[in-house]
Amino acid sequence: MGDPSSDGGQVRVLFFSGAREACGLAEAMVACPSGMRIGDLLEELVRRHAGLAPLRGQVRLARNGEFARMDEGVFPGDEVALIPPVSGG
Amino acid sequence: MGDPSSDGGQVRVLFFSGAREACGLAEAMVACPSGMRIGDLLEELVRRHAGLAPLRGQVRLARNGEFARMDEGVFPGDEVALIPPVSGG
Amino acid sequence: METEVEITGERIGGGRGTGGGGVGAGGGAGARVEFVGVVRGTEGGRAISALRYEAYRPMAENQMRKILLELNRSHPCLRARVIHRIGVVPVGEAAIHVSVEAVHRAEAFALVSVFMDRLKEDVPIWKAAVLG
Amino acid sequence: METEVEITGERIGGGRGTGGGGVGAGGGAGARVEFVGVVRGTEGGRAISALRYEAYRPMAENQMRKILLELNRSHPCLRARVIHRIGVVPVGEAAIHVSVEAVHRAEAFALVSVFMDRLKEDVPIWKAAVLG
Repeated sequence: MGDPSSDGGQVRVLFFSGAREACGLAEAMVACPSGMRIGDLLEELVRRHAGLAPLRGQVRLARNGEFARMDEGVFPGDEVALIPPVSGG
Repeated sequence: MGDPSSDGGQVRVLFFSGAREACGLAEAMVACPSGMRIGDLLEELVRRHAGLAPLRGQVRLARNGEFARMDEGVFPGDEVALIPPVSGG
Repeated sequence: METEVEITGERIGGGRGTGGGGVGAGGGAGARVEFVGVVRGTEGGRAISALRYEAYRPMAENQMRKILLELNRSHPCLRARVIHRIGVVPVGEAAIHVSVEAVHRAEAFALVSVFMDRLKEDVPIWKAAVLG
Repeated sequence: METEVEITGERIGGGRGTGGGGVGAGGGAGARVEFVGVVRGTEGGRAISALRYEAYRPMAENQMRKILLELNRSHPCLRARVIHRIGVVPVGEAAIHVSVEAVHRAEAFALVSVFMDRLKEDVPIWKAAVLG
């Protein structure tokens, strides 16, 4: 992760549960320009997949397996996941 | 229980745990005069078995398998148990 | 609530692993909470080899049943099962096993936990250390 | 505290009775508390035949481990084991099994109970109804 040479400057985005259903796919590669933050990535995803808009207030994002703040940077090679409200157990 | 003809006007008293150790026996038959209360029976037992005196403040009594108040009546044929502080589980 | 209460001189259960063997539950239950109380190697700071339990048996069984039904009023559950072993229980073996099923977990947790508190106050069972 | 966390596609445990099979505990433990979460026949008022669980697997396992260790600071326990099943879990079968051993019961009850609350907030596992 974090090596732009191997990923073409992209992040892998994983969609789970309601987020997957809302945009009809389980994962996507998204360009990751320098200085991008998690919140910017979410806005970009909502632009691409209008179905995600209603989830915007509930969804949390994880970067490389940890919950991430919206102002946290995101970097080429990262794995970002959209985490709708969970319901395990 | 409660039929004087079969028990000679006595109650059966059971001693458990520390109460058994204090008086060196597991059970006894004790005369049960008319009007006797649970508290009277306890006093009678302490008179007979001085070792019970230190337990007097902690011991509870059960009459016929239910915790009994000190002012509750006790009747020939009853089974009374001395219940020191319990420690199950 | 269905209740099943037993005082036994036999060893509780078969295996000794940490995993529960039966992991489903009866009809309607969404949660099962189990408590196992195990004899530890020390009692009041002294090393012991076992605890010896005695019970005023019929009263102890009745009290356990009464306490379960009383607690069920505030923590409604579907099934409760208690087995308490008496006699000599060696270190590492179970003295008590409580299993409660409920629709939702909160009631099952509450019932098992409060039952254990009440057991240690109001059920005529006693233990004594058996020294090494 | 030793922890063991597993997400599995396999059925949890063997039997289906209410009794735990393993009723001893590892060294030093005086208490074992187990929680089994079972799929109920209704979800949001509708009859269902199963729940389908999905997980963001590595993150879910890490989160469970982190939560256990975090809770262990306030409720010190000896061992904690969590198995969460994913895929289709039929009604009556276990979706999760949590087993915690501690020196005393209060810590084990608290850890299991709070862990379940935290699981339902912060562990990336989702369920969806499978209708009859």
